[in-house]
Amino acid sequence: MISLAAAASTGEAVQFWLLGIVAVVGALGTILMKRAVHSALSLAGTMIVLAVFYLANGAYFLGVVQIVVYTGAIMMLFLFVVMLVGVTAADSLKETLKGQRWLAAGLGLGFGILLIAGIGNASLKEFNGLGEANAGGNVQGLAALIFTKYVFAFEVTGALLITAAVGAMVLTHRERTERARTQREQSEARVREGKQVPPLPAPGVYARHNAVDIPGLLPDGTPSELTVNPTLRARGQIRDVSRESLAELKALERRSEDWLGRGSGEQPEAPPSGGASPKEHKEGAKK
Amino acid sequence: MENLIALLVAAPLVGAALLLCGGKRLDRTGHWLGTLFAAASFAVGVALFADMLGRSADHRALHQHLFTWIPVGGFRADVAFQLDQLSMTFVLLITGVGSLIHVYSIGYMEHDERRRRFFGYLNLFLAAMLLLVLADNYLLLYVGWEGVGLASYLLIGFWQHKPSAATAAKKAFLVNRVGDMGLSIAIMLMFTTFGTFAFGPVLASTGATSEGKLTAIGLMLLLAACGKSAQVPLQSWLGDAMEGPTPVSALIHAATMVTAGVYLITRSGAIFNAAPDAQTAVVAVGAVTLLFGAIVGCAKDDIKKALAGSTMSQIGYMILAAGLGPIGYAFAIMHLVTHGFFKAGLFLGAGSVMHGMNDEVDMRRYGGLRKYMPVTFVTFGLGYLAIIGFPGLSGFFSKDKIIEAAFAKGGTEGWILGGAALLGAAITAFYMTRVMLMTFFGEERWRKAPTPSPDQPSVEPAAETRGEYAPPHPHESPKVMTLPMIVLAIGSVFAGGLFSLNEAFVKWLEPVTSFAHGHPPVSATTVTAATIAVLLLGVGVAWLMYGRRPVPSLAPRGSLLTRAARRDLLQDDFNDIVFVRGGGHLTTTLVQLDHTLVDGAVNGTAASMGGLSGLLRQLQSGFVRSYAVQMLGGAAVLVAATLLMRGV
Amino acid sequence: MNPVYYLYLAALLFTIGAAGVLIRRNAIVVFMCIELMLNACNLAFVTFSRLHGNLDGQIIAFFTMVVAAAEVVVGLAIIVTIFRTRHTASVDDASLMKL
Amino acid sequence: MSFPLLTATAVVPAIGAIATAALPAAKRTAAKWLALLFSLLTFALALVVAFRFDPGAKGPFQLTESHAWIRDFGVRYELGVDGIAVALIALTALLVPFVILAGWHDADTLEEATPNRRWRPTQGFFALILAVEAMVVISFEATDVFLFYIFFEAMLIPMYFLIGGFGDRAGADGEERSAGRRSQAAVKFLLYNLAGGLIMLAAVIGLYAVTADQLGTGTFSLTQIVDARAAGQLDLGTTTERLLFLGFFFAFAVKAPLWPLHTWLPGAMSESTAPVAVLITAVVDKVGTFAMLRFCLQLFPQASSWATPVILILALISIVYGALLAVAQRDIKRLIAYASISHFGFIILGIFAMTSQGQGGATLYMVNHGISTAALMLVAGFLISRRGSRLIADFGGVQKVAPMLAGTFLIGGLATLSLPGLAPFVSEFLVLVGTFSRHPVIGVIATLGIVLAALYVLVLYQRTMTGPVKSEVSAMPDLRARELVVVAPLIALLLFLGVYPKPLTDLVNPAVEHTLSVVDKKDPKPTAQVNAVPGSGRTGHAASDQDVEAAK
Repeated sequence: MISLAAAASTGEAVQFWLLGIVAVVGALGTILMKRAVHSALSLAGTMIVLAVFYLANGAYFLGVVQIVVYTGAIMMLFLFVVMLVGVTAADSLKETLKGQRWLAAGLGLGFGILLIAGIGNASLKEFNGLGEANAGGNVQGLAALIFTKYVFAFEVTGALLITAAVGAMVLTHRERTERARTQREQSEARVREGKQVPPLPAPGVYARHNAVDIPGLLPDGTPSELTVNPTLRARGQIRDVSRESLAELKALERRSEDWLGRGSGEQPEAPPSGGASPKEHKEGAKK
Repeated sequence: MENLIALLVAAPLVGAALLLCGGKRLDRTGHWLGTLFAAASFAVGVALFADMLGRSADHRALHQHLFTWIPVGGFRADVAFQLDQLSMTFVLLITGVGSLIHVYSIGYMEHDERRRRFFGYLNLFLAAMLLLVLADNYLLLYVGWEGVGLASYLLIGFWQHKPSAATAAKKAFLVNRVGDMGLSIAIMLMFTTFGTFAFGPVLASTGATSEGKLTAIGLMLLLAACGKSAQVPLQSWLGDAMEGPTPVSALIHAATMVTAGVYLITRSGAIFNAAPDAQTAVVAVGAVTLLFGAIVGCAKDDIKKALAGSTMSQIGYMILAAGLGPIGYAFAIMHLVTHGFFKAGLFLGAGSVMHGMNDEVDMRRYGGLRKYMPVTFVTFGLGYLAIIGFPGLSGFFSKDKIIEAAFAKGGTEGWILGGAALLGAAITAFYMTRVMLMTFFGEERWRKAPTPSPDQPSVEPAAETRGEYAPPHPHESPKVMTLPMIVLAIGSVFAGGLFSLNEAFVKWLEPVTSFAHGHPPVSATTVTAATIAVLLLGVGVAWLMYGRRPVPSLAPRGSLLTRAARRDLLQDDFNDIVFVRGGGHLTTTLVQLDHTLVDGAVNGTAASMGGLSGLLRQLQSGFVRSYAVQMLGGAAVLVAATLLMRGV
Repeated sequence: MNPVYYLYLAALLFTIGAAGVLIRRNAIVVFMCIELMLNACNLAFVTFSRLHGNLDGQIIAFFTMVVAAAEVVVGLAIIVTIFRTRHTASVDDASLMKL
Repeated sequence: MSFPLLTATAVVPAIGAIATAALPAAKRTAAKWLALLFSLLTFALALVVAFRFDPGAKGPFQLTESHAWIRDFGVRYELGVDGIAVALIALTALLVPFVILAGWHDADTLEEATPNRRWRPTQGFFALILAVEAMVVISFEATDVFLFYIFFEAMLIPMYFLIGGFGDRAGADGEERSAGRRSQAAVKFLLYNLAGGLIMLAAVIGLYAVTADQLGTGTFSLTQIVDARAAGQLDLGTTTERLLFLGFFFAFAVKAPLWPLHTWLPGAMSESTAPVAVLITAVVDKVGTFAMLRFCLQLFPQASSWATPVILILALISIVYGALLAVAQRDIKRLIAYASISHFGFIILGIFAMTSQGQGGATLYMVNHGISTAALMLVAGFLISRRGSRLIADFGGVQKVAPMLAGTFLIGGLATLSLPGLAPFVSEFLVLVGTFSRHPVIGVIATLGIVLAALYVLVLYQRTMTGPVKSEVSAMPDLRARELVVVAPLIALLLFLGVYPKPLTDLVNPAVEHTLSVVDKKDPKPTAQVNAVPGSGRTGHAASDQDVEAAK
């Protein structure tokens, strides 16, 4: 493997400038993206870039760990939680706390400037690279340190991890506190509340579409909200087919007229319900 | 023998304790008990007097040291008595007149349910007064000094249910306190100057210190004397003090207590001799007061207030004499004694008149009383003759000597003082004649109902508020009251003559108060002649004004001076405006300041603390992200600080 | 090219992460931003270890990762619990610290 | 070191407090008697202390006890008394039984007001009084600064509850209003004194730091510090000494209200019941003036003489100012409170006059003022409880219906205006002379206090006692037996100490001399040499001989 030089090579420089920009963009994406999912993905990107930088800095072990643990485990954990929680959690970026955003921006800027100033006038001219440190192999070097100098911290970290695992379990595992309500009670409650006593209507229209993401149509041809999963609606992943179906209906009638050879005295107008369909149907349709 | 001295003070003191703590069971016998103790004290005094006469002039002073009172560092006060000729004179006067007045009071206070307490107070007064004149150091004298003040406070305000009486008592005590301030400062000065304040060392070593210090001491003593002896400018309390029962006025505010100032100055003669400026102040005060009192006496229609004015003026004579130094001391004391006799007599007479006239004090409601109360008339008349200095009576001898001494002061000062004294004699003759005429001669004005009068507060308002008017039935007082009057009358006739038989009195006092013959610019006979002349003049004018034509039962508006004099020459108005009102405003404003400023400052800090914390509380919005902002701010500050530390 | 640029990059990322923590209200995103800051620190550590020529920096970064992992686990668990009870993941809604 | 007498004197009332508090709610009367018994026991012990104490003995402190307490900070449990302390302990132990007797029924109203037996007002009241007594006594005895500080502060807690919890139902307006004002007054009392105490704490720590720095081992022991200073081992620099002095003095000036810091006193005294007011002004406040004598002067002599002019001026202001405000008061108890402020001005004046007369007088003043104020305040309390009002205007002509009440009130008043023959005169005159001999002008101005005192006392007496009988007071009963038992001994004591203060002065003089020697100040010598050769003075030959030694 490459014995790392004190000063970085031009190749590294190119790599730095390219990936550095990617990292920054990823970071910005993390904080600017509207949906949590996108934030998570852009963060993952940044982390991968950082992993590359670790490798470039001679921290081979860390680079790998970064990819495996962070991008592999932690970010996936994030994504899971987002799936679990965050479908509706596309929070609008408009600020609620007065002046919070300006304060944040100002402070962030000032802080960054301070840090950079600090680094700037730190005397970091000469690099005595990791050549001899990594002589016996990076992993071996780290292991030597961990199991000698930092062994106590290491043990403590182990304890910490155990505790964290147990803690997570305790937090998320819900104990059933009250007796489960029997079916009878549930039905009685439903009747009492007077909402949707029978089971929810099935999706799909006239059994021609049998996908879950297609709302069933009411007799007048308008789609019914009840027939589709609210999560899908929240994600806006609903296909609305009411218009086509109405058109088909009309075509059918015309054909039947022609077939019956009757003069077109009165033609039933297409009901305007298609225009009156809820908003998310439209954008759902756009997707 | 000297062990008896303490007895002088102890007897009345025990009496006072018995009567005041004795409770109801002593109500019936209380007055006799009180009189007994006073008489006992008098007896002891006489015994000591006899013993003293038995010894040669220079060894007459007795001394008794009871115990050390306050020993702190160099400061040492003893409870010790000193009985020399001067003290002896006072002891006899006080106990003698005191006993007589006790007897008189038995009759006068007969119908008062608090008579026992009255006698208790009288005994207390005697004890304090004797302590005053027997003390051998200024601090013990101060105790007696305040003690008589307390007794006079209690006795003036004896009829406490009358607000006027209570107010008068308070006023007397307060004005006296001002004087006491002078005395205490004088004592402090003595302590810092001589390291002691016992008569012996202080008076013996006046030469050892600067005249300035002595002048200061003298002036302070003078202030004290002014307070106690009702001299200008502290004289205002004496008139109101007449609210007290008449025996009190006779004993305390005529014969004994008010003369304490004269005693103080005479006793401190050594100091004044060494401080001429102080002496000048003394004679000035004396001269002014003797005129002041006389003028006030002319205008008053209240018989007791008129007599009070005369007391003031007579004491003015004494102070004047005492201020003249060795040529005057003896005569001051002599006049003091004779005055004690006749003024006490006059007051008792006035009391007896009031006793017969349902406590009417307005002389304009008297008139022609001589038929109804002959004994009172005679005794009062003798007292009257004595005080105006009718040749042959005691007042003549003492006052004449004082006038001589005043002239003998020498220089223009002498002329001024002598002139003042003469003028005073004339006015004295005038107002005393006025009192005499208005009371015992003329028509009987008390027969018809009084008409309400706007500017005469001294008229008893009760009379006209009641619709029907029952004229009083003037009658002679019982024996127990007339007897003391007779005795005093005798005293006021012969005392003066007795004293001046080949200057017996002067010789008697000479070892204590050094004596020097004064040499008036004009011969003594001329002075005497002048005195008699002005005396006749005064009497004549008074007769023209009040004897010839009838006295209006309602006071005429009178001249400006008269009206001023009725109001004590505006002294009270001055006091009222300056001290009472001004003081009132001062205190109220101070209360405001205390509340707003001093207290407000504290409360203000507390309030501002509250406001500040309220402001900080706003930061705790409870929103995690605002806390995060604050954290980041803190971090930024830390980084900046570190960078600055490293000197960026 | 001077490796010190890595430090500048780290600073930049850190700042962005901090700003994100302050701006975003979605607890999960806030968490991501924190992770971003941690990573920035790690980068700095690694760079320093190269700079000093010993591995301690990397060790620290390593521990940081472990701790970050633990923290993420617990934190996400907390978020899930909160979401279960309050049906929201906005940090502003959890303003119960105020009296 | 035989039987720990001083500890016993402080512990007995403490035990009494606990015992009284422990009594069940039903045993109210028993609690009263128990408290009285323990206070009398304390008094007996105090008398034993007074007799075991030998004024002539060497050394500043006697009956000393000394045990290590907190070794790490050099804090020792050190007790010891000088004459001043003995006098004040005796005063405290003497007054508390009277306070208890006078407050015999003060808690009863609360008993009726709060039917629940959970908290027991009677037991609490008397237990708190005894607790205060214990703390006061031990702070008089402590010669270890830290020990003193602890009890100096702890005193506030029972006082706070006494002021805030038990009031006389005689406010100008309704009970709940006056309850509000009462708790406010209590809080004010607490805050003022705590502020002072905190500053003092800083000074105490500073003192420890300095001693630790210079003596090697830090100490709080008064005697040790004084000796070290005398031996020259200890020299806290000018600035440090002054700062420390100010820290101590501030606390004491708050406790013994000195002019700008006085505003807590009138509220506290007028809102609390008369016995508690007596406890405040006659016992607790004395700790402040006492501590000025024992700690301020002896620990920081140079600083004391440095601050003397300012303090004298402040004392002068409080004399005149307190008297003037007393004149203008409409509330009897507030009037007495302001009078006390004026008197405390005299005490402080005497202390910082730095003459044997001044300091001796100041010490006597503490005792006498305690007795006289107790007499006046307690009688006023009886008066107020009869009429149910504190306002002077509500009284009038009491003298006619209740002569004994009026008489005792007058005597108390006369004592307050320091009439000769009553105890306060001796002390006041000594203070004046002592001040005058060093600062004539201040002495003269202070003499104004005499006149003003006469003014407010006599005005009070005239408005309440004399004049026509008001209809409200016409049915007022005279003093009862219990009340007479309370007042009569105090008056007797006033008379006795006024005529024969020698026992007290003999007790105090050596202590004062010692204090002055520490501050190293000499009495100013008389300017004129007295030549009292027999015969030279015409008056009193027999007098002169012992006047000669009086002059020396």
